[in-house]
Amino acid sequence: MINTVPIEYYIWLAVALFTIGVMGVLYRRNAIIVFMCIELMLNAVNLLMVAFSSYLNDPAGQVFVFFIMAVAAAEVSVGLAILILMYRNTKTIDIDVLNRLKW
Amino acid sequence: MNALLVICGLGIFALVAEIINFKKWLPGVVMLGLIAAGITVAFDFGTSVMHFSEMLLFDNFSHAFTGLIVITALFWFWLAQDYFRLQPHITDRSALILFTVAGAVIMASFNNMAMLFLGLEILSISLYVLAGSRKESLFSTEAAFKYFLMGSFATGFLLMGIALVYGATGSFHLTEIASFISTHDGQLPSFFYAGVLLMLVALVFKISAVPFHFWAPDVYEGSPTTITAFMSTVVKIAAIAAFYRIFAFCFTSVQGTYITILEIITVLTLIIANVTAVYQNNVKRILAYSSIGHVGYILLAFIANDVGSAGTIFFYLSAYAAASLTAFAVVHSVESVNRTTTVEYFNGLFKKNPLLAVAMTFALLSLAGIPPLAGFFGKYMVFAVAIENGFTKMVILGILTSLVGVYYYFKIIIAMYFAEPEGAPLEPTTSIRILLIVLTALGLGMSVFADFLVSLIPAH
Amino acid sequence: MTLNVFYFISFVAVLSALMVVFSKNPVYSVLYLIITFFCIAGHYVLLNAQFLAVVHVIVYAGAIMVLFLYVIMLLNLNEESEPHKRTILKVMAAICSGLLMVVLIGALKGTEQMVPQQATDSGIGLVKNLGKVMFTDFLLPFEITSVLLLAAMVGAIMLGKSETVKR
Amino acid sequence: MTVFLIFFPLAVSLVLFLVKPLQARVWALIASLIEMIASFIAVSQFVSNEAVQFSVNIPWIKSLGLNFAVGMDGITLLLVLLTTVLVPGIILSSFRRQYSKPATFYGLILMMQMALVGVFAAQDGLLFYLFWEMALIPIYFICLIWGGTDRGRITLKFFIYTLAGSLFMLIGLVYLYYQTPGSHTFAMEALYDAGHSLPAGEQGLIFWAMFIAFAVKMPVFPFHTWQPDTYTVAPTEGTMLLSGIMLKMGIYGVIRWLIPVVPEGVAAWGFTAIVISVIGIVYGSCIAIVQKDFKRLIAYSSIAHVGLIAAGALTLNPLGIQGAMIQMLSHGIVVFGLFFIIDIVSQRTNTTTLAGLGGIRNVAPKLATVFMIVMLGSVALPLTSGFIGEFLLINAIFQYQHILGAVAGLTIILGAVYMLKTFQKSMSGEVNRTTEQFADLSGIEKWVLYPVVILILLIGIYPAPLLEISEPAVMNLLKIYSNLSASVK
Amino acid sequence: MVSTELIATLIPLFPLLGFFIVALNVKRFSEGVSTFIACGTVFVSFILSLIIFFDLLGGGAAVDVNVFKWFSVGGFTVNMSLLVDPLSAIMLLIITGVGFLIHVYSSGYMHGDEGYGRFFSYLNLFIFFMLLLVMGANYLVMFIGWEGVGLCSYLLIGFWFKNNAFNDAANKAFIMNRIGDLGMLLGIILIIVNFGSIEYTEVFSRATTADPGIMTTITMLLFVGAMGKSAQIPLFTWLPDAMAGPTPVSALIHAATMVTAGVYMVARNNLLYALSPATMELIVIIGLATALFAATIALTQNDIKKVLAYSTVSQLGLMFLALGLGAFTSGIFHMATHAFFKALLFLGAGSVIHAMHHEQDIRRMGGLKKYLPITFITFLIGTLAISGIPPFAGFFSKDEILASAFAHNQVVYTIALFASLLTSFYMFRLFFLTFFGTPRATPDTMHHVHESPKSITIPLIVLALLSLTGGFMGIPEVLGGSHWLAGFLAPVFASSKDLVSSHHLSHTTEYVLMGLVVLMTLVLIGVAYVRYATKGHVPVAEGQIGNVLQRTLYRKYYIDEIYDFIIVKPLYAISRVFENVVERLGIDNIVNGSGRLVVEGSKVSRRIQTGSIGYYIFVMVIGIILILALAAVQS
Repeated sequence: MINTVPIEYYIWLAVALFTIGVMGVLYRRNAIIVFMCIELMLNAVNLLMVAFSSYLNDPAGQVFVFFIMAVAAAEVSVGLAILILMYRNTKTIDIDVLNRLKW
Repeated sequence: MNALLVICGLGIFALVAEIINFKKWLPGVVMLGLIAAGITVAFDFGTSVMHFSEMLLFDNFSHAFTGLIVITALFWFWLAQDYFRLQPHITDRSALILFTVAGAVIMASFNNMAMLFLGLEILSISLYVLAGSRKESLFSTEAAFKYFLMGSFATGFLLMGIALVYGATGSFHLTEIASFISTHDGQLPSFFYAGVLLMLVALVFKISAVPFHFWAPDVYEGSPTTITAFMSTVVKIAAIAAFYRIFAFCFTSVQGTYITILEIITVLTLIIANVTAVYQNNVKRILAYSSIGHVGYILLAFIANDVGSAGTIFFYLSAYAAASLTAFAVVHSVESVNRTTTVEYFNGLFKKNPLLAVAMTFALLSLAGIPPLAGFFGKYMVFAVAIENGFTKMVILGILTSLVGVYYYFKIIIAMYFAEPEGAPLEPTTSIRILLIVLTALGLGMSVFADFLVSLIPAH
Repeated sequence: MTLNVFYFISFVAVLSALMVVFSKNPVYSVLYLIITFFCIAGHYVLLNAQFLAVVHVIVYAGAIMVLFLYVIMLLNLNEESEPHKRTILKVMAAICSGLLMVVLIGALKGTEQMVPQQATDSGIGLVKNLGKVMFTDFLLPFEITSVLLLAAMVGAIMLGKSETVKR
Repeated sequence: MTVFLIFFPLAVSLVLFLVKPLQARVWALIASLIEMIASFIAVSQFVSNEAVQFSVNIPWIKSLGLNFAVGMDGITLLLVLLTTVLVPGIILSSFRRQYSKPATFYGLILMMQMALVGVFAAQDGLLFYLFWEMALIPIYFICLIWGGTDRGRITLKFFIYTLAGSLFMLIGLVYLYYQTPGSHTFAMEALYDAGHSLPAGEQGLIFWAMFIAFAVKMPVFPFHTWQPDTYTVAPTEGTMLLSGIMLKMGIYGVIRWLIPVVPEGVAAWGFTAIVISVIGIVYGSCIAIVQKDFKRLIAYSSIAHVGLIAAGALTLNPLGIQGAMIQMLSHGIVVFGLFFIIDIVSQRTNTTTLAGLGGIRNVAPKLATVFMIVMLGSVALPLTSGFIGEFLLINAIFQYQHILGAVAGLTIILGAVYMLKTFQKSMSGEVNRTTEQFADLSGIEKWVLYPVVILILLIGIYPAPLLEISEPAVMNLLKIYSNLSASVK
Repeated sequence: MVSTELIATLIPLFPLLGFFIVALNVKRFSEGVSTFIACGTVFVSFILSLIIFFDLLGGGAAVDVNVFKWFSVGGFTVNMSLLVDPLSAIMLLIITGVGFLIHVYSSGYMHGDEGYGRFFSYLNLFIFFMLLLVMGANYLVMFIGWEGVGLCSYLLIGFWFKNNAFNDAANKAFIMNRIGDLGMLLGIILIIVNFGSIEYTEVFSRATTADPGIMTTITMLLFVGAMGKSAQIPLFTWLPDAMAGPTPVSALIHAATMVTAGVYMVARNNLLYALSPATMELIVIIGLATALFAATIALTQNDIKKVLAYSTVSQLGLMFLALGLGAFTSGIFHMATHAFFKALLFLGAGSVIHAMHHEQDIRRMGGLKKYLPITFITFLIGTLAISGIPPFAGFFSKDEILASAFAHNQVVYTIALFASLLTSFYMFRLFFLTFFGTPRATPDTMHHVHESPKSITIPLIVLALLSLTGGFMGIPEVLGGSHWLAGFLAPVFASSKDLVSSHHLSHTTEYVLMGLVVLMTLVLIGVAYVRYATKGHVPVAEGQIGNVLQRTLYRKYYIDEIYDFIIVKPLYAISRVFENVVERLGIDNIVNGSGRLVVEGSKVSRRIQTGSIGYYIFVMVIGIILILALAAVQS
């Protein structure tokens, strides 16, 4: 079953998703969306990792995905906390509003 | 390994201390614990052991860097007493810092990409929080937000890189990857190289080299000064240790892929960091650019001789850490009275408080690389390595940029000695005074005993 | 057959991923992202990583996305409050990511024959296998993850609660 | 002995920093006098041959090939003597002023002394460099803390400029270091060997890398623009240190660390360097002629003098190098005297503009007489210290190239032009409002200036003993040079 | 019996001692004590000189003393060595003798001056350096003296330092001398290079084998020194200005001794010069030109000392003419007699000035004959001597020079004759204007005019006697003499004797020439008498000088202005260009510019840091793209 889908398809898919994530980060100013796009990037990586894991027949890759998920969860919790903090201070979640620190 | 356990244990103990009402003694305990960690490092020295199915490799490189991280953290705790005293949440902050230190130690000793990733994330996530820990301050929030957003974005690239490398080599272990690379020379799929490059990008981001440095000045400036001190010392050491470990231990045989890029990055870093710092008016920001600039010198040593430069980099970082901590201690003292860190508030510091001024002077001179301070020997070793390997043009660039560096460091010195005093008088606590003296003495001592530090890490 | 399924899921995944980026309303974005995640879970299944697929759905779709949704609700974000980038930046963003895609694909090209081992055993994705690896080889990372989560927890609470404490 | 000479001032300066005694200046004076006596003892024990004596060699940083190797041969000894004699004078000269934070001030002066003695005594390339840079720090702070208006910018320029120069020297040294055989070392002899075994082209590069460092320090045209401003802005004691001793570091560097190290580089580029130096003589003199400020005038004259010394030293003629040695001593003493006189004048009249002065001779004949003698030393009148040096130097340059010698000789004319003008404008004529209340020399001033006068005359009348101290070392150096260049050919 | 070596050493030391004693006690000593010490030390030197002189006269060998080793570098040793041979003995006598007289004179002349002690200390120092100059046994010792007398000249010209014009004159003298000194120094260096020694004896012994071209260069360079010191064209303008100093100084330094140092130097190096005919030619030309040039200027000058100064320049020109012709003895002879009568004239002028309360303009003098009888008589003697009226000293020496010139070249002779005739004319013009006619000074001044004190008149009388008799030491054969001086100096000039073309005029020719000269001189004196004494012609005031020639002469051919225009102004202009253009705009701008470049760069580069996260990430992504692209291109 696996052999029918060549690995490069997965690579391309992962790259596509990853790039869409990057594009989202670049494209949107809404911090939450940007954040979600980063999650999308991580998921692309996860997909790639799992694909490699399967193709290499090595469970380590899949275990790694677990860690990525854990980290993602942790990141999300902290990130959202920061977002809320920011919203409290500025009443916005526009990423470009906070630019007092510069030059 | 023991040190790591001690530090994690301390972190958890710090959390528990909140519950068992042990807050008062916490700083002491933490410092004792760090000393203990340092001692275990000293005892382990000279051994080279893999731990937990080759997840961690404690060789002399890790021992040395762990020791440096622990000692720096120790001094940081000494420095940051104010930070804890004035804030309500001593325990969680201590815990976060200790977790960060644990992450840093992992970054200095990992042998597996998973450990790298986790270490990095422990470090980063704690730092995101710490950067934003002055919640009433918009700057602090902004720093946390910028750091977090860009940090996690970079993490994405790191993971992509790891995934690609994994796909090509079938392993997460550095040692296995290294041997795989050397045995499959020329047969590696091209996405392996892409993976290496993506990891490079992510780590260059972490060590904040141009053009992935944008977060650093803003975050350094916005974060509470003590946290900035922590970031520019412990975190920087850890990031560079991780960088070195990956690229000198693991990917060195495919150096050709990234060496040119690294050279460009080095040149850009040296120029942009040092030049931009010239026009800054905030000491914290100047120090931020300076820390970016120092990364440039470290990279210079690295590209000149990646495998052989460990001792040099270690010494450089030690000298940098001592000087940087001193500088931040002084900045912190000034800030605690004036609430700001622009250069004007350093005016006449020598008249207001000679000790602070002198300590700051030594620190800045060391950062600028003026003999006989440790910073000079650091720079000297870097240049020596580079000249030995024929990077004379880069060395000339390095020299020119370090002259530019003198310009901005001396801007502060001139303010301290030349201008008339402004603002409120300064009375740092005794412990800060002692800390300054100790750090300054360390900085001087490092140059006398440079041999000892350099020889800690033999070229492998 | 598998290939067709692959194409289909991939198509949906990419499409909904794009929608995540282009939706005006944040809530829609969240929902599209959830669709994407489900698609990815589908891929996991295709790749014989059944356990992971389940965990993925639970963690991402179940926990993380809910968290997102919750925050969006909490902050009362909707289409009107949506900040807009200037068009030129949007174009730039598209071009840049397009370029990145091109470059990445360029860098990854010609990989077909290079994959070292072909999978034969389809059982690695099972709980049993994964558990064994996780608690032997990857014990330390697993434990360290707990530190990570602890740190995140402490941090999130610290950032979240303080405002009330101060007042 | 050498170690004592290096570290005694350091120790005292540390004591001063830490204890901050009330009478810091007395402490410093006593310390510097002890140092002076120690150097006299060293002279008396010195065996007159080319060997490096009182030497100490302790490994310091093995991985860098750095040894703490110090010692004194004749060349070193003379310059150490200059340092140890001038520093008490400098300290004594400061007694007329009340500096804020005296302990720091005198501590820095003594630290400076340590670095200077270290520079002259170092027998190890990197150690030399370390002391070289170390000398920069105290003087920078002396200028920065106690200097005049706009000192921040000017001293920074000075610091960066000199640092820039010396960093290139560092490149040169490191490059040589990697040419030393076996496990590399910075030991002087090894660097000599390494240097001469290089191909001519590389020697040329190293020549320039190091020459620029020395040229900036001296400073030789066109690397001099930091100097007039710095001399003007520095407190008098700082100016004395800068011009009296620190300037000599550059020439010493040329003699000890340039000529024997890269013989072929010197052979290839020495002419250019000499031409530059000689241009500097005329250039500095000319600018001095039109200066309106006393201090700047002396600053530019210093450029002219040092150009002559540098050119003479680079001729590789024993006359030139010996001339450079004696002229360094002479210039150190003379310029010290001149700056002290300027300080006296400026302190009493609050001006250093020549136009505002005049007629001081009427009210302060002693000062005028002393100034006259010091001036004569500066214009190299026979029987003053300046003559022998200039004679030997011009001699050497003339032998090297007749026309250059003649141009260099212009210094004795132009020097007379600006010095006489200065004397006339400041001392002669009728008194005016600023100078009519001018008091003659006070006790301390006499204590400083009379020895200067005596030294100027003494060296001028009987320089033979001093020259004998450095003679064997100089000849040895030239022998090394000629051996090296011969063996290359 | 004290050895001659010791005596020779002591001769310069005594004035030095005197200098130190007086100088260190300027404030403490009364005038009397200062005078005693200063005059006493010089007198002792004079006595010692006499002892040595008689020793030499009695056939004693030349004294060569090595006092101590001055310095030694790389095998090249310079000793402080002294040499007393007939030439230096003559010089010693002139210096100490005339010097002593002038010391005595000064005690009267400077009486009451606030710088009295200082003055004497300078004089003593001068004597010391002058002695060193003539006694030095090598070039460097001579050079010490050479520069030292320049210093003293500087100090004494600017003695009244309150007057800035005097100071300017002093500076000018020093700097012009320095120009010459540089030439001399280079000459000495060239000697060192070529002969490896600077001792006269060694240099001379090796000279004959040296390359003539080098020899010419050496002698030319040395002669440049002489030009400066002895005020020859083109370096003569300082000497008239040097009259700013007190008159005894003019007499001692700028007439009798220092300015003749050049003559001494050339005579000392007679062998070297004899070996380089080209230089000799040059010396003839310069000497002749100077003699004529200065004489013409002197015709129109109105300052009593300026006239004497130009006359000195002119006479020095004659001496060099003699030297250039190879008549070394004649040069020295004229130098000696000139020392007597010119010192006399200056001192006499000083006496007049003293009497007239520092009035120096002859237009405001006149009719002083009866007020200052001794001065008048002695001045007359001096004037006659300089005019070359037999049997006064100047006649013999000048005649010798003219005779040599005649033998050498008729044109040279004619010009020299013309110059010397002019000398008689302007000297008598001066003389008549000063002492004859009606007093032109204010009655008030005239009321106070009185003869000078003994301390002034006695030296005048002594010098007058010397001017009267000085010529007898060199009575030529034609006049039945044996020319004692030539015999005495013969050892010194022995080596060069064969190299220079010796002249042998027939006795008849010599008689004719002498007669011609004396006759023409007397006629000119008559003309001067008629014009200035009987008709009372007084030179007009400055603004009314009529024709171009007169104005040019009065303005000294505008030499000062020309020098100012071609040397001083350009020097200052270049210096200002150096300072303002090269220094400020050029070098310093490059230095500061590089700093500014960094700062400007910083202003630009900090703009990269916009503060916007979106932008940061953008740059990051672009960076990544570039990196990947670069890697792709590379592989």
